[in-house]
Amino acid sequence: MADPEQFSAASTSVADRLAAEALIVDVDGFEGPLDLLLTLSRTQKVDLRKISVLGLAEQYMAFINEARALRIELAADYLVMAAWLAFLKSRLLLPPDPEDEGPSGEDLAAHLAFQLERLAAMREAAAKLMARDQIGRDFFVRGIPENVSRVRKVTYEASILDLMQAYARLRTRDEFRPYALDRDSVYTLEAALERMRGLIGLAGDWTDLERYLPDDWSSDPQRRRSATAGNFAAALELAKAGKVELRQSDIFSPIELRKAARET
Amino acid sequence: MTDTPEHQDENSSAPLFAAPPMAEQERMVEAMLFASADPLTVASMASRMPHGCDAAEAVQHLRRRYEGRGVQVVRVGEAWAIRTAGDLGFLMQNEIVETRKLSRAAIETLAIIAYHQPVTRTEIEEIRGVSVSRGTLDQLIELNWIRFGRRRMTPGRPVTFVATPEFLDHFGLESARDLPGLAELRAAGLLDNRPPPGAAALDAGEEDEEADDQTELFEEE
Amino acid sequence: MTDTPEHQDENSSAPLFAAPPMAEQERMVEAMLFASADPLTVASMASRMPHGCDAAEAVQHLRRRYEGRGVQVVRVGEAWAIRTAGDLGFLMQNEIVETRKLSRAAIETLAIIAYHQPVTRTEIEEIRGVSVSRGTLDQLIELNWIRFGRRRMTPGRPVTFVATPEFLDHFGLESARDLPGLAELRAAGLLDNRPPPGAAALDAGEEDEEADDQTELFEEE
Repeated sequence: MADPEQFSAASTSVADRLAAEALIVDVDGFEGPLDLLLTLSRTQKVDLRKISVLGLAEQYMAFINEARALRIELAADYLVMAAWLAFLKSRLLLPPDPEDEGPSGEDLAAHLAFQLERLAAMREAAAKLMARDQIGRDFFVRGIPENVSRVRKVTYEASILDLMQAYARLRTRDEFRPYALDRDSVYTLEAALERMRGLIGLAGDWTDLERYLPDDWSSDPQRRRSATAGNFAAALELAKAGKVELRQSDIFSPIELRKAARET
Repeated sequence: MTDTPEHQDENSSAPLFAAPPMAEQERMVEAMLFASADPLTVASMASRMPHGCDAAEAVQHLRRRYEGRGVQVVRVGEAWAIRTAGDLGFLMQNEIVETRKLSRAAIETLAIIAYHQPVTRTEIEEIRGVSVSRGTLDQLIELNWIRFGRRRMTPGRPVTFVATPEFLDHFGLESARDLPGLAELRAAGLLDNRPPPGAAALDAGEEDEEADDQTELFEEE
Repeated sequence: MTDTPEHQDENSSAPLFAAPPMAEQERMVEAMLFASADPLTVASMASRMPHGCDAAEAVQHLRRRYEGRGVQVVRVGEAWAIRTAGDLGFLMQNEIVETRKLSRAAIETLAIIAYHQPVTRTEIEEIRGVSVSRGTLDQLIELNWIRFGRRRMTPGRPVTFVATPEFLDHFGLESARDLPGLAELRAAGLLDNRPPPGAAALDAGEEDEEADDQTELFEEE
């Protein structure tokens, strides 16, 4: 526990005292007690890692006392720090109390030294940062930037089947029957085959099998189911005959067909 | 390369000795032209450069250095500037492509034009049974699928619309004559509705309702 | 595939639909970087270039080409930019942007955030030994040098602060790893979050403080 530095620190030199008094005038210039401690520690003229925390505590309390004597208003946190340093000092000087579970004086002192060193290091880092070449001062960006225009290009999609169906719809408007329930809701393979044969030549590229559903068979679920089955069977027949090609990218994904390339 | 201009202030009266090497002057001109918000004249560059520099010559060196590059040193009136090479203008825009389905009005109008060209607006409206909005035609014109044809030699000399080669190209047709006729459409099952009894009654005021039904039929997915 | 730039045909022996030659890609990157005042990511450049281009490689070529020139291709975080060479700042008196002088508190706070990021306000205050005024952080946020980071997953979920790419750009840093003296500070343990001794022992009414201390224990800076 015996701190060899305590003797030198206890007898703070006159020069240090004068320096401390000079600081008082500038009390507003400090950014809090830690800043003041850091400034005081400079007077020890040693590496911050080897600083005498006890000596520093005494310097600080001397500063506070001086300020009080001069009736200078001190912010509360300066006084809190003074109280804490007094506590630290007693811990450093008195033999450890075995009943006390709290941190030892050395631990507290080491942490304070760490805080001071860290603050000093960050100050130095800040200075190095500000000394770097800076944009708009030492190096420069493009003076005539060009704006990248965002072009939103909309492409409209319509297939020839859409086109033909639209036309057919128009031409048969007068005879159009939106909903017709036939006696039998069965769409035969023959009917599907006949209809599809006529259509496959018209749609050039891959087309969803569903699009071949006859118009009036797609609204009623029952008729739609029948027509889908008929269409599917017809598609298989046509594929077997080499008239169409079928593809399906994944299970349950749409089945697509197109006219088989005859040349090859 | 790095001789700083400060070193030569004393004997600036003898520019021959003091001026930095031309390569260095070129760097200076390069940096100034890059950073300046406006084109710079040779005089204004020279005024910023150390004594004895020849800004005009440095610009010429720089101009040659950028020949064929992605940016160019160009003359703008009496001044100089760095500009993007003309052939790379396409990089200055970011294109977002969006695909949308053509509206029912547009596809019907397009179909009528394709089948009946040349056709006037009045005729289109007659066939569709509803008026054709200017926007629909504009959209089709913008898509380059229809264009104006000749005027009709009839009273009022109405303008006609025809389908374009781009239309044929988009729909994979060699000519508009390849479009299947009504008979073929019927044979293909596209016109397989049997006329319901009293269909004529459905004509006048029901455009909207009918439109909805048909939308459901044709424009799913 | 088909949107290859129109102008590369002279000496390109490459097949018609292949990516443009690297020299051409370099030109494109050059044009884009020259045109932008802000750094551009490789991805954003690639999105504007024809398919098959390797923007990352083109940037490397370009960077080498500009070594020692009046302007430089520099890395800024994940992005790239062209900036004038640092030694030529004296030519750019006209372009200097006067910035508001930062207070000592602001400069220190900025440095602490840059070196300790992500860092909470409490941690900043502990390092400086004083409370951080709202205005200081506001000013740094307004300058776009810091922004909010993720919240700490500790009681109270305090918000953290991190430095931005604009901060890197302003100080000419390639990444936060290039902060001056960073390695030494780390080696000296000065970037560790070291809790005050006995923090865990102070149990009773001090839940909050304890939580903060533990934050420091578990978050590796």
